[in-house]
Amino acid sequence: MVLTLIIVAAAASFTLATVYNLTKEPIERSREAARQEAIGMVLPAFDRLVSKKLMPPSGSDSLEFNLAFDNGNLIGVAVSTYTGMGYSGVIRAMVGLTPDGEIIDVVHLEHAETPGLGDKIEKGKSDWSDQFRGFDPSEQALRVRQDGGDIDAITAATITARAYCDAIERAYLTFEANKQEIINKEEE
Amino acid sequence: MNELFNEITLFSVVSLGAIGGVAAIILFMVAQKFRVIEDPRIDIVEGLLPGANCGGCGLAGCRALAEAIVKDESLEGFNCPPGGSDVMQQIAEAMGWEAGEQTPMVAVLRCNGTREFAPPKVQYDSAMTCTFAHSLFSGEGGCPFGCLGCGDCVRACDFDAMYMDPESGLPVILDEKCVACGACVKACPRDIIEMRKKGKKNRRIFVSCINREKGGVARKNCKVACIGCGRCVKECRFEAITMENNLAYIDYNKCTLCRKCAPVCPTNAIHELNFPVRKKKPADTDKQEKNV
Amino acid sequence: MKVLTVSGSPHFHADHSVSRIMYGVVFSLIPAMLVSFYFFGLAAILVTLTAVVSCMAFEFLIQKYLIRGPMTIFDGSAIITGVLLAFNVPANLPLGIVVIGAAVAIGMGKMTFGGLGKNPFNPALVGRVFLMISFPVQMTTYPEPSAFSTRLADAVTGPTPLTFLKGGVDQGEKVSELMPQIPDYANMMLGNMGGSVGEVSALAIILGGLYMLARRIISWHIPVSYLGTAAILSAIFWMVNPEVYPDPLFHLMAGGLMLGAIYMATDYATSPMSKTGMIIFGIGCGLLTVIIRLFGAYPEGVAFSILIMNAFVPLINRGFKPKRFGEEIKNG
Amino acid sequence: MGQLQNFSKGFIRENPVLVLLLGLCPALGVTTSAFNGLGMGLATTFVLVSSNIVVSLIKNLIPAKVRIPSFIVVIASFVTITQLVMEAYLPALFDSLGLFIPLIVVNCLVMGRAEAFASKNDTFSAIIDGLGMGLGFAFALTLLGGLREILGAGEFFGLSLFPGDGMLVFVLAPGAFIGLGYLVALNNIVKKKLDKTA
Amino acid sequence: MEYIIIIIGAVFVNNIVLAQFLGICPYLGVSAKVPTSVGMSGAVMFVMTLATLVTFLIFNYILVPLNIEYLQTISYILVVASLVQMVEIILKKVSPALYQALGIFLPLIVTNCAILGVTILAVREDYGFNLLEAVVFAIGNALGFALTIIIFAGIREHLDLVDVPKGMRGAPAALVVAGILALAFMGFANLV
Amino acid sequence: MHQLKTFVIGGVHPPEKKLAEKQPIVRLDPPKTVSILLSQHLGAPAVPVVAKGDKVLAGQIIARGESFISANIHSSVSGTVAKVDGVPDTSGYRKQAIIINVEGDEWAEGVDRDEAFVRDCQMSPEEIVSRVKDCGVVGLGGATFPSHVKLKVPKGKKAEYLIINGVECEPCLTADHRLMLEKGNEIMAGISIQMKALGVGRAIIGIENNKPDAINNLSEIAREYEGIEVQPLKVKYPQGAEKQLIKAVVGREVPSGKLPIEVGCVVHNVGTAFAVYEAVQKNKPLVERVVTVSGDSVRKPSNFMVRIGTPVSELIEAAGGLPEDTSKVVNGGPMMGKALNDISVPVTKGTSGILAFPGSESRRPAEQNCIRCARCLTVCPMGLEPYLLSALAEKQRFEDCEMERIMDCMECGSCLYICPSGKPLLDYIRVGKNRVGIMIRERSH
Ligand SMILES: Cc1cc2nc3c(=O)[nH]c(=O)nc-3n(C[C@H](O)[C@H](O)[C@H](O)COP(=O)(O)O)c2cc1C
Ligand SMILES: Cc1cc2nc3c(=O)[nH]c(=O)nc-3n(C[C@H](O)[C@H](O)[C@H](O)COP(=O)(O)O)c2cc1C
Ligand SMILES: Cc1cc2nc3c(=O)[nH]c(=O)nc-3n(C[C@H](O)[C@H](O)[C@H](O)COP(=O)(O)O)c2cc1C
Ligand SMILES: Cc1cc2nc3c(=O)[nH]c(=O)nc-3n(C[C@H](O)[C@H](O)[C@H](O)CO)c2cc1C
Ligand code: SF4
Ligand code: SF4
Ligand code: SF4
Ligand code: SF4
Ligand code: FES
Repeated sequence: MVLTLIIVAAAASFTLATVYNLTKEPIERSREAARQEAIGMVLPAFDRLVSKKLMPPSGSDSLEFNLAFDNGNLIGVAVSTYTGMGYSGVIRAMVGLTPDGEIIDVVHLEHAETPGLGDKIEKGKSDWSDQFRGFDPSEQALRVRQDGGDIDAITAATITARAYCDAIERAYLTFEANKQEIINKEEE
Repeated sequence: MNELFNEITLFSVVSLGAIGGVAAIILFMVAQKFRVIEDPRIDIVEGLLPGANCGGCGLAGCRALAEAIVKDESLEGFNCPPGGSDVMQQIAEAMGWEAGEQTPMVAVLRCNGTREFAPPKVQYDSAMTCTFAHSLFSGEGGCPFGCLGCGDCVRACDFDAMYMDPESGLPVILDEKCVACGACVKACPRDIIEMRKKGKKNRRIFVSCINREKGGVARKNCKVACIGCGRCVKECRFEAITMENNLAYIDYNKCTLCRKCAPVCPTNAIHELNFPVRKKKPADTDKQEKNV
Repeated sequence: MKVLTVSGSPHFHADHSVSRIMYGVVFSLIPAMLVSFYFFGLAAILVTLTAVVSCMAFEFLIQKYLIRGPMTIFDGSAIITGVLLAFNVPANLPLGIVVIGAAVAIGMGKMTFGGLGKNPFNPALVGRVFLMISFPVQMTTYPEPSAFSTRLADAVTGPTPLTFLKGGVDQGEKVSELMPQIPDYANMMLGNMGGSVGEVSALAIILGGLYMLARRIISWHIPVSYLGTAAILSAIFWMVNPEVYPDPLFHLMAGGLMLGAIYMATDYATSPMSKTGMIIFGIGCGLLTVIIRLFGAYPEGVAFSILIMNAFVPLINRGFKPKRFGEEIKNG
Repeated sequence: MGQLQNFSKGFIRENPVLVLLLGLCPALGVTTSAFNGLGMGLATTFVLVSSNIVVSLIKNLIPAKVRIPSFIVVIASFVTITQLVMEAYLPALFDSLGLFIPLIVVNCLVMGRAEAFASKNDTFSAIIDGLGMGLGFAFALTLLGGLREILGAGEFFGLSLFPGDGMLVFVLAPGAFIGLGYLVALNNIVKKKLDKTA
Repeated sequence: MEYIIIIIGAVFVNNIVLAQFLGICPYLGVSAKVPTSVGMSGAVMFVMTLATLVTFLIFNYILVPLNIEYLQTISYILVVASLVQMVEIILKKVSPALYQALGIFLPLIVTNCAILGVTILAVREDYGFNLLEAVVFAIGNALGFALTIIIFAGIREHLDLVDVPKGMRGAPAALVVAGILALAFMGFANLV
Repeated sequence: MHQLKTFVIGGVHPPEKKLAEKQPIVRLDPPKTVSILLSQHLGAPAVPVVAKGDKVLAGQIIARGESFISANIHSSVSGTVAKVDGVPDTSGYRKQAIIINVEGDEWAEGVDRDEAFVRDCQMSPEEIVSRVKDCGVVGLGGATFPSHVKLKVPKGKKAEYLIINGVECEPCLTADHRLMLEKGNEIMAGISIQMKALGVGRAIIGIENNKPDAINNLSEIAREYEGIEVQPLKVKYPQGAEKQLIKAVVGREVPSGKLPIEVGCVVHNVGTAFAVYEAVQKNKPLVERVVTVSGDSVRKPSNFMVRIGTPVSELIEAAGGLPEDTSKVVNGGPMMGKALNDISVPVTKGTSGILAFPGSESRRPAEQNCIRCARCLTVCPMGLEPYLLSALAEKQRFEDCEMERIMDCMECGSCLYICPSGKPLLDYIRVGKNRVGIMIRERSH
């Protein structure tokens, strides 16, 4: 009896391991594809991508910086950033920055905000996040108007909007703090 | 190593095998040590149940349901949503509960005190429940045996086999729907409803009255009461009719449905159901038939 | 002599009836109604009328076509639900949304369970919370009060004292700095502040409450324990840190607390039966209201707290029975 | 019972969600849209049919005492396969169904059918049964998802039906319960009508 | 404080039944009477805590090191199933009284998403719980389950007495009640 | 005067309508025939000792109470026994009765018909009890419990107080009130006889404050008696109920399911005290009683001294007959009395009043859903939850009824009286009590 169950379990795990090995590749690929797509959305065309991790000035986790080069010139940085200030759960976003620190575009990666309210940060759901295009954090305040900034909050979802600004700001501040190093990269 | 069979495969097989083994040992121990002596039928019933342990039956798991079924010796009131009716059918078969063919029975109303025959003398104005009305007074028509018309029996019937006829003030039993569960019999505080043999071609003959008062007294309240005159008893050649406490009773096991008794009853208290129309029919049988 | 009637005892019946009680409540709501008409004008009248008419209409339709029971729309309870629903929404709420609210209040909150007295949750509040969550934008834009206005939807909007204060405190501002920017207590008492149609005037509501107390429609237990608990708890926080937590008086007059404690927590069907039970219920409502107001996402917690406590009512009824005669043996 | 009836009973008369009230967690949890509902329903159908097949094949090899654990292992394997395949090829759906995919394992419906039906019947009947019940489940989930999507977002399968937002509650938790509640009531009425005509 | 926040979050803000939709079947199935629902709550609390403890260890000390996290589902369900059996055995032996009170509910728990769901959630990355936090999380969720199912049983007893209209009787009314309860619990939004 | 007392939990205040308050008691002549029911008291029916054709005298025993709880029955008239047969009682069911055709008005030997007041009693307690038993005295406060049983203190118990129930809390009824005004001395003597039988030193007469003349009259007389005092009470229904009266007067609570003797009290009605006086001092059996005939449909509200067995219709005739719109005739008070379906039924020992009302006053309101207003629970003097008991009984959940202590309900009717939705609460509670009673009896077998 014990043996039967062991055999069943072993047979099952053997099958599963096989399926796992079979799907490992496609899973990786689809994850990578999603990342690439997001980077592509926030950066102009490039021919080479270099990734590195950098710790933000505040926050528990490092950010992934994807430096995009075209013909050897740094044309932009796609920062995968996060915030814990959302209405529910962590919000992750990809922020595209010019080498000067101006925002090219922002796209969300992952969130658990309320459908119909907080999910307006998604590009497909509303054009709210378009206001970040060409936004220059060195000149304007990356905060919602209620808090004295220059971003229009999402109606009835100020918390999400505030959090999104926080995520973008984290990317921007990390970029600013490590500007030298990033520029150096180019030279390397 | 090969793409498909690598160390992951190994780890998986080993660790899951181990977990499976431990699980198996535990389950083995249960099987070995803790066999309590229980009714073996519980296992049979449990085996027939889906084993989903979903709690849909309202009890704590399939075993609990099996125990309850075996304890009650009946399926009444139990239901297993995932298994559905098939499973209940199977259990019934396995337990042998559908033993043999039963004589089909049906509920009959043994009161014909309609508003017309037993006109109301007072008006009842309290909770619409026969049980209370019965404890309060003899009834609107005054007959202390007759139907009170509040419909406790109708409410007790789970099969929509009864309804109150607003005109006569009496309940009506629908033969085709009645499953002879006896709920109405229990519900009636006056024991007016009787379970009787369904009869050949659904035909039945019975005394539609249970008044045990003396003839004159009974008649004062109700025109169609059995007055205990005994003519039907004399008429019946099969000794199917007995007279006790001024009330005639037809034993359905002895009755041959010969229809001799009904016409002799001076108050038309004997009812015939589902017979063809009589050729020379007494003056007012049609009235009765209407009120059955 | 005609036919005698036979019935069980007693043969006398007190001069009560459901509709007399209900119309008593409606009558007691008149002061609050007048105040709301004064400050929010035509819009308030329209919202109230729409809510009442659609509540009655939904009850009629459901009763007639779905439940097929006796007609109950004139027992007055649907009118109360309508009025209280209207009192719980901003005066400039689009009327279509008011109708949805009425449908939810009556259809889901009341008739789903069989109508009057059977519903476990306060219908008007079910309607309000449903709208709150379905239409957060429309439900949180309040018109500024202005005497005898005839404006409709395009009125100037502004925050209620509660949203203003909570928003400010969340931004790290101090209560003492925020206080001067909201109406003073005398105005709050009268109802000269932003808010839902009928909740603004504590004074008018207390007046109605006193009338109901005098006619013994309600007893003091729920309002007093509710308001008392809210006052005490907010006072504790206020004493701990008056710059973050406003004072109890503010809490009592702001938002829907008064309306909730006097009219909604006292709803018969959805409040406990015994006096002890009522007090427990009131305390629970008070605690939850203050906690939600101070720590939750919403600036106002009255509706939520009453609904949550509604859910506890059957358990309270189970646990807090009236004192039985002869329960303890007291041999003098 | 004929195979056809076996197949069709899962839709109305013995619908797993609307009548038997099984597998309610996914029915409520993932039905924020018709698409998600359909996806979950089909994933469950896959697991149900596959495990029905395997269970009906191995039913004679398994000693009675470890029957249930063995079935659990079989079911869990198919759930994991679904999980892996979905993550690889339908990542978006995988994300929105989230936790509820592994939870197919404990869906009473799957276990119940394996035990009650597959372990006692031949493979073909088991497939039909699995398909019927599974598609009935998918049907109910799509219905509920569609209802919530229409009322909650004004869309159906992502197509906008009317401008603006819907009633947000229906996308949120309360809407799931309420929507299902009224669907069950409706199904009761339909069932009664069917019974009458039958 | 950390633990209190986890508990408040699990009981009120993200209530397992009303917000996360886990354990709905027993929530509807075993809530007809208050005493039954209390018994069920006790059993859930017991198993949920224990299961989280064991699966947390298995996940972090077997599955993660061996890189076979994908076996989570299958190993968890085996663990939960045999754990329940074991608890039953031990309980029967050690405390017959407790077994009487809780034991009858144990079989129900194997196929209850609440247990499996919470064990899976407890190791989710973005919570980043340590062992103790994971156990507290499990207790919180069990309390949340207990709270809602007992309240709900109370309401169902009430509905039993008042004659809900035929079409809504039973599951439909129960679901609508759950919906309104979920609406009410939204008031706790963002409390922690 | 003393301060007003009352009981604590619940209670209602129905309109008093004491229309016959000022009408002195009028003695009615015997009717042509009387029907004397064999079961006029709580307990086993009496067994007839006369047969058809026998000549009987007024005050002669015609049926004997043979079991422990039962009472003798005496002829209230002189004449010939016509038959022993079933006659409809107040509920319309036929019960055995002795029907006597009246001939003259001759009394049995030994009955002292002299009205002269005899204060002192020389009998021993045992003699008193046996005289009370012989004379067929039963409680006249409504329950018709055989009084001799209540006058014997059970072994191991001790009576401290005799409480005399002069509350008459039911609206309309004035029989006790008139008796207290007109027969104060006799009542007081009766009380001291009862005290002697019980061996108690104190008796308290509880009278509601709406009868100040009775309070004054009895207080006046009580000065001459040791240990007897009058306690005025606040007007509240059902103050006359035994347990409530004890609570009001001496502040003790009779535990659930127990008898008053548990807290050292015995309660008797003022009418009973008068009957005891007549039995002991005059050797006169209980063959007549005071009956109030009143109500909005009665032309001349009156208080009559009536022979037991007189048809109710005769009383109504004597009070001027009934108008066309009468829709209810009640035997007893409006709160606890029984509606009659036939006014030819006879007066019994328990008949304290006959009330007639037009439909407008007595019809039940249409039934609506219970709105859970908690009024029923607030007014229930036993601290029960009538809405719950009634719903449980309607759902046939009798075990739950028992757990909710349905048997504590004394059927006072306060809950049904107050309920705004016209729920027939008490009707269902009665069904429940009935079934729970059967359950309890079956269990004890
Ligand atoms: C169920 C529910 C979901 C919510 N979801 C979000 C959300 O996703 N994002 C958000 O910022 N606020 C959310 N809120 C919070 C409220 O909408 C909150 O009042 C608002 O964010 C802040 O108010 P304001 O935007 O009007 O200033 C939610 C509230 C509830 C009750
Ligand atoms: C609700 C209720 C009300 C009663 N009201 C009276 C009353 O007003 N006067 C009275 O004498 N007895 C009343 N009784 C009867 C008393 O409880 C008690 O039986 C009586 O006083 C005992 O005395 P007796 O045996 O001499 O009749 C009432 C009983 C009940 C249950
Ligand atoms: C079974 C039974 C036994 C009783 N035994 C006694 C008794 O031993 N002594 C006594 O004083 N009263 C006894 N009583 C009388 C009650 O206390 C009470 O006076 C009587 O039931 C009438 O009260 P009521 O009119 O308030 O209902 C007994 C009553 C019943 C029903
Ligand atoms: C004192 C009192 C307060 C009431 N409060 C409410 C209320 O807050 N909301 C509501 O919908 N109905 C209210 N009603 C009306 C009615 O009782 C309510 O609709 C019931 O819940 C319907 O069953 C109230 C009635 C009374 C007598
Ligand atoms: S209750 Fe039962 S026996 Fe009576 S009519 Fe209905 S089905 Fe027939
Ligand atoms: S037959 Fe019996 S239960 Fe049915 S209505 Fe008549 S009296 Fe009531
Ligand atoms: S008095 Fe009537 S309406 Fe009020 S709670 Fe009692 S039964 Fe219900
Ligand atoms: S009749 Fe019974 S339940 Fe009603 S108030 Fe009186 S004692 Fe209480
Ligand atoms: S599907 Fe979650 S408990 Fe059944």
